[in-house]
Amino acid sequence: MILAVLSGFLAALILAFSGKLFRGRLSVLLGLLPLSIFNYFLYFFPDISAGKVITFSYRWIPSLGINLDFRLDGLSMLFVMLITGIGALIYFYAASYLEGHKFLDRFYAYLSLFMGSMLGLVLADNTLLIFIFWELTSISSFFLIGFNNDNAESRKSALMALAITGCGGFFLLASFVLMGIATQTYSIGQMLAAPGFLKEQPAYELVLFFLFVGSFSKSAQFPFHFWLPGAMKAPTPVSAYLHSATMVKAGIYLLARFSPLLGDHLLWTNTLMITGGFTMLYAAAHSVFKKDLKSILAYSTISALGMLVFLIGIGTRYAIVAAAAFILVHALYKAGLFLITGIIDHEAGTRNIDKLGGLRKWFPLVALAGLLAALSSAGVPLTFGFIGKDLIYEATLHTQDFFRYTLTPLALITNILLLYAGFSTGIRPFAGSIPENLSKGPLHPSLSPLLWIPPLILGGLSIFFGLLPYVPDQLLVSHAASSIYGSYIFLPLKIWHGFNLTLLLSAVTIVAGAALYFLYRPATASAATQYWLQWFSPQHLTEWTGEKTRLFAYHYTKMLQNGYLRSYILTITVFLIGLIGYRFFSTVDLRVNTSGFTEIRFFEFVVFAITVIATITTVFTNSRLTAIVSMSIIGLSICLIYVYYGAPDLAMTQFTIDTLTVVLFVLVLYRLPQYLINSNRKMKLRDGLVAFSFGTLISLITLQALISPANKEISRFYADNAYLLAKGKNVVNVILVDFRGADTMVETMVLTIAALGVYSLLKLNVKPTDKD
Amino acid sequence: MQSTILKTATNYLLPLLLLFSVFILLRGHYESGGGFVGGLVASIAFVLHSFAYGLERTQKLLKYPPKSFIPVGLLLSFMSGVLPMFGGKAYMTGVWSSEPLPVIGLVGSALFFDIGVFIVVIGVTLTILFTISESIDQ
Amino acid sequence: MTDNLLILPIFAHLLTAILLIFAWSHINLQRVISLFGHFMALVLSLHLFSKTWKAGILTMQAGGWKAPFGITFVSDTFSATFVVLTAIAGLAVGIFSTVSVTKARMQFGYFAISHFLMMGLNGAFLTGDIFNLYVWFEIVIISSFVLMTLAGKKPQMEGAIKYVAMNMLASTVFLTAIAILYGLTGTLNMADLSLKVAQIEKKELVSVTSLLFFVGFGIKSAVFPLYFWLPSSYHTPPSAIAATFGGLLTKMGVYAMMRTFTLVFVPDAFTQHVLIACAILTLFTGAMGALNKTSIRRMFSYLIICHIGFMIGGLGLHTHVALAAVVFYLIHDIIVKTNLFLATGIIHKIRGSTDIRRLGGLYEEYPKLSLLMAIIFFSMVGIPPLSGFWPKIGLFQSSLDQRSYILLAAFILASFFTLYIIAKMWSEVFWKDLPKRPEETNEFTELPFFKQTLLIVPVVGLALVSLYIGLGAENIMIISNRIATNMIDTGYYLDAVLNK
Amino acid sequence: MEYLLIFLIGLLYSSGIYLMLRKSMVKLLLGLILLGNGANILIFLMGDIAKGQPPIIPRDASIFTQMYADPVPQSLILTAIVISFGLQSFAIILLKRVYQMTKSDNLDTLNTHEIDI
Repeated sequence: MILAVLSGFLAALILAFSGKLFRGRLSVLLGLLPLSIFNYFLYFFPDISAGKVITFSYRWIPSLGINLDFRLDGLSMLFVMLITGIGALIYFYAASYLEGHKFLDRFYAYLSLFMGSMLGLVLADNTLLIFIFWELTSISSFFLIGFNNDNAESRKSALMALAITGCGGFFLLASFVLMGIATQTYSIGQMLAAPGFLKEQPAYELVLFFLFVGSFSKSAQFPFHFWLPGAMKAPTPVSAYLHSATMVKAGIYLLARFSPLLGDHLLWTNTLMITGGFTMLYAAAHSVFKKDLKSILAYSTISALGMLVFLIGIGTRYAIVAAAAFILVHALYKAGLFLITGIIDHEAGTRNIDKLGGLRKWFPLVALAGLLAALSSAGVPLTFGFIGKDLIYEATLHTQDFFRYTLTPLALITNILLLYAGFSTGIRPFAGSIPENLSKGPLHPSLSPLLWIPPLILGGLSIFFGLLPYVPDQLLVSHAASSIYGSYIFLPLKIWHGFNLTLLLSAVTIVAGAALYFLYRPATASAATQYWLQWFSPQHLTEWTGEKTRLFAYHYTKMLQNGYLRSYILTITVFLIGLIGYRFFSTVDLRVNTSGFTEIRFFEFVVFAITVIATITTVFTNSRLTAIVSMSIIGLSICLIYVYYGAPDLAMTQFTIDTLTVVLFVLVLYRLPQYLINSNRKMKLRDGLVAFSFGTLISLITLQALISPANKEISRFYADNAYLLAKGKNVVNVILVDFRGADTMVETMVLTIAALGVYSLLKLNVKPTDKD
Repeated sequence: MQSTILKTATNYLLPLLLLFSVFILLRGHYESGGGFVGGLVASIAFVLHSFAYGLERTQKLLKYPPKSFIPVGLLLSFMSGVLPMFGGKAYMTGVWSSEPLPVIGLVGSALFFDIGVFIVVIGVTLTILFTISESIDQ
Repeated sequence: MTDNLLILPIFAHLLTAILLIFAWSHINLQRVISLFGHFMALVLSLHLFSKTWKAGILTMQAGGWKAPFGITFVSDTFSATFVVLTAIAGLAVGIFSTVSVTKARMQFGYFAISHFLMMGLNGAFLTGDIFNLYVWFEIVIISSFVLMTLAGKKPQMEGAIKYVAMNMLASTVFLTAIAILYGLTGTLNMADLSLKVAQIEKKELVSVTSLLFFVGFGIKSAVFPLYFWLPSSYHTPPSAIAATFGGLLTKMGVYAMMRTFTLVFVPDAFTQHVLIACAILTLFTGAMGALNKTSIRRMFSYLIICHIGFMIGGLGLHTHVALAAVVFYLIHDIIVKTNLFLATGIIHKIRGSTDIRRLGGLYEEYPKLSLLMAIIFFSMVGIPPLSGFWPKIGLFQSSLDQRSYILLAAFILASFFTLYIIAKMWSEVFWKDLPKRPEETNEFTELPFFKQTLLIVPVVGLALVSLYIGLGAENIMIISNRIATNMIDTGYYLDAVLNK
Repeated sequence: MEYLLIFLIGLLYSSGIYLMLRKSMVKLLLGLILLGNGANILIFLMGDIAKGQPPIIPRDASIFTQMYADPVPQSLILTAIVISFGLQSFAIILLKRVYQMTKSDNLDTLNTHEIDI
């Protein structure tokens, strides 16, 4: 099992290192990978049909509660079949579609990575594991969408797709973590054991919110939908795979998976119904205005996804069965339509429906596949689409009164528009006569069977499932629906329900859709309306926000990192004063305790006065030399203080160091020009105020720290033992070379490094032209 | 700058100051002083000499460039700390001779440590000052 | 029980540095000595780690003076882990340097100083004495000053002035804080401080002092609004030096902050709020700064700041889960950020620029190298299951647990912007076609194969380490959990230092 | 006397910061040095300051018999002074180099590559 899940990753790894082998004809062989996984999972059908859930667990990171736990139930099975089955077709198709591409091996590496991630996603029995695979699908799709990396548009779309789905991913993580906190586990199996538990948690709303953002972004629900049309820049096999059967369905899968845990709650139902309903209508309406085949498909896909979200939102038994069936229906016909579009693009060099027509004369078999897919998408009787559509109406009709009258028309309109979209892509390019621009014939006259067989298989399946609905029902749909619903549903798929309202609705759909197809041609909308509509479109709003963020970031960064050292120091100091000052004045009660303080004597006062004057001189003098001299006077006065308070060693050191510093200063600085005097009064005042507060704060803290002097047991230990244990009488020196000798050792190294630094600074002359 | 008086004075001062610096170094354990101040005094002696006779003479007098003093001193103070480790004691554990020597008193690892510091300080100070003077002369 | 093994990683670098000064201008000899030194340091560190892991906390009382009277060196899992990471990053940078650093720099003590720097880091990680920590900090900053200015041209020098000024200011704040803490407690040993601080009556003053430490360490670790030196300087020195800085220096500040705010001070509610607020702004500011940068090194500099926010935020949350996550993040960050700058160095060698507008086409020309760099970038972004992802779970979890929703939002924002920025950078630097430029020199292909290997090997090595951190996260989690346990319950540490 | 020292600490810290906020590189350095001096006095003050008696055990005794100044702050200051000497001398030379390169003492001009987008 683990091998099956991870084989995609292994394949990607092997391809990354020995890709050259698979750049040519051998690439066809890679299709065997998804095919064999498909076959592997076929063995589990008996178990799944018996209603069993198969679990596998491998230890990975128990400390975080993450193990490689996998779980195969009806829902997973449905998705596994789609991923590997359609995957196999795509692998074969791409071998011909991208034949001779110089990075074909990389393409397959990404595709395998993607397939592996997708498999992992639908099989994972651990929320965090789901997230891991979720992110991996985002990343691998980034590489797939941007596969034509020399195209700027393609790069931009890849980035946009990653940004939206990646951002959603983080919300998803938050949702999972929140669930983990509430349930104390990341295991879905354990959560499912107590399905009602999460709904009663106070965090429920937040969990739901984060989950929705995550799954809506991935399955392109309004207002996150716009990355999907952009992602059509990807090579067509990628679009077919990612945007019909797999990646966008990941969000649907997630909702379906958590439906028994979180569903059946007013918030859940309403949000999903509203979002899904709006998305399906909005996108279907958009698809009608598009002329590019892939754009039509993109919008109709969004619409279909909206439909699925909508159905899961309704959450009744009918709706769930409808959702499960529609996942399959949609995957079959949409993948087929994409593949056909790919062939058209490949052979005719254009995807504009205005410039296409009559292609059945070129490729009759492809036309047949297109027809089958279109019919299935239209829900014409005897196709699998018919059953799907039927179920949708059943679902909307089996709701309570108010919803029945609002949702049914909603579904009806959407379905009519979707039918139009299906016909436009599946039939229109093949109907009529060949236009001028295509009179030269196909670009590659001999169409490889690798290209036309896959869509034909998909079309054939649509019919096969339509004729024998109990096959998909028994194998996939009913078990998937049961998993979503949380308990067993018995609601077999049927071709014929008798003459009833559902049938009428289906008939209306077909008639109205066909009428639309024959009577309407998309025209370019007037520029003004388009402008206004576009301004409020989420895509534009996102781009606008992005642009404004960038602008804000620029100004924000420039304001803070303005290049002036003094402004940095000012910020740091003000922060220090603000933070510590606030804490100090708000909590410490200022006390003054003079007991133990020594008296002030005249001599001390004189030294003090000299220091103060010297300091003030250093600060305010306009002469550099004066500043240096008065600074050395400060040093010398401090020496006197040290001498006076029993620190001869300190005094000696301070004295010599002070002298040396002055010597250095003079040696270095006597050639420098005069000070620049160019800061204005206001600035000086401001700096003075900041400096004053800083000094005052430090003084006050010192004063408070002196109030309750600590017990200096360590000093006493040193004093007591300096001679007895360390055999020295100068305690300071004993501390320096013995008690705290390590400090001194390090200190000499500081000096060493400084000397080396000075040496290299002065001796090493770099010319500006030298290379780094 | 190279006045005769300074030269003559330096002739006497250099050995005196060096002696004094060693004195400061050695007595550090008992009275104020120590390797650091000692090293500074010694470097001042050499700086004076360079003022009197010029940099080149002083460098000749030193034989080795002052920079090469640094690792020697570092190694010495490092070794004085490491030696006790071979006896299974902690780094920098004091090891002492049993009999005191005249003037210096007891000889212990701390003394060698201080001598190391002394040498490093001379090396560092002279390196800094000499490179600066050289760069100014250029 | 005193264990001298503890100090050997420090000595390995010290001795190497001393030997390197003796071998001042013999470049080839220096290369060999330096590599040997790094290698020895790695061996010793690993040995130290395994011993610490098995035997618990090791201590070495320098001079044989028992704590709190002498200077104590302590190796608990936290410090030992950092010593190992320093050694790994050091070895990688060391190998990289042998080719990438110019001859002039080597002749003027590059290797010696970098070993001093490594020694300083090890010292800072291993010391158990607050003043000694200060001294090690100074070693590190003076070495970084020298490395930053070594053979520097104008921009480098200008950056260095700012770097020097703000770091010296930080040291002064740190020293002031130590002074006041000494005045309040009369001791410098961190374990002893932990006991004494708990007994002090004037808790408010302790809190004020702890904030001083926060500011001091905050400057070093580039927390908002104290980070200014980093973007002013990190993009200027050569890659090998930037890698050391980017990977290790700010992390030393974070390490010190973690140490003081778990061992010495337990943050009160106010301090926690301050930490969290600063973390939020750090995350935000770093992300904003990186967003518009056209030089990838500047971009990475801002990302360093951004990611410091994760650690400070976790420290502010101060739960077991959060602390473990921060430790994990630190482990990941040291390896990945070091590697990031090394990789940038290779890009610079290939294209002669780090400006996005002048880069492109790497994906076509160097597919394997691109793959390698993708691993680094995506590890940094935290694409699961690579290394940057795991700590985020803990951080998300504890910010939700503590109801710090703004912090959570900042985490999400920062993660998102990192993802976006890196993806955009990838699309520009790797995917885009190489813009036409007048002179095309590819220093990388001009190098002999052996030297190319020396440049690639450390990057591959670090990438493998980060892959291990990601895929073998269980082991790292076990380490992080143990460290977090010892942070919350400091009893083990105190026992080990004071009662033996 | 403690009052005077506390005042002095405040003065040195204020002046140090004030100088660091100027435009001149030399003032920046002077500011750092003043801050260092302030910090040293602060450490000094945190020991028990006592007049006249250095922490040196009398010649004829093996332990102290009378009041002595706290030796720990003194040794800390010694270390701090030496370290700041190292840093300062390096900084002074750095300043010289930067001056050589930019021909200016003005910190505001050190922005060759600071701002880009």
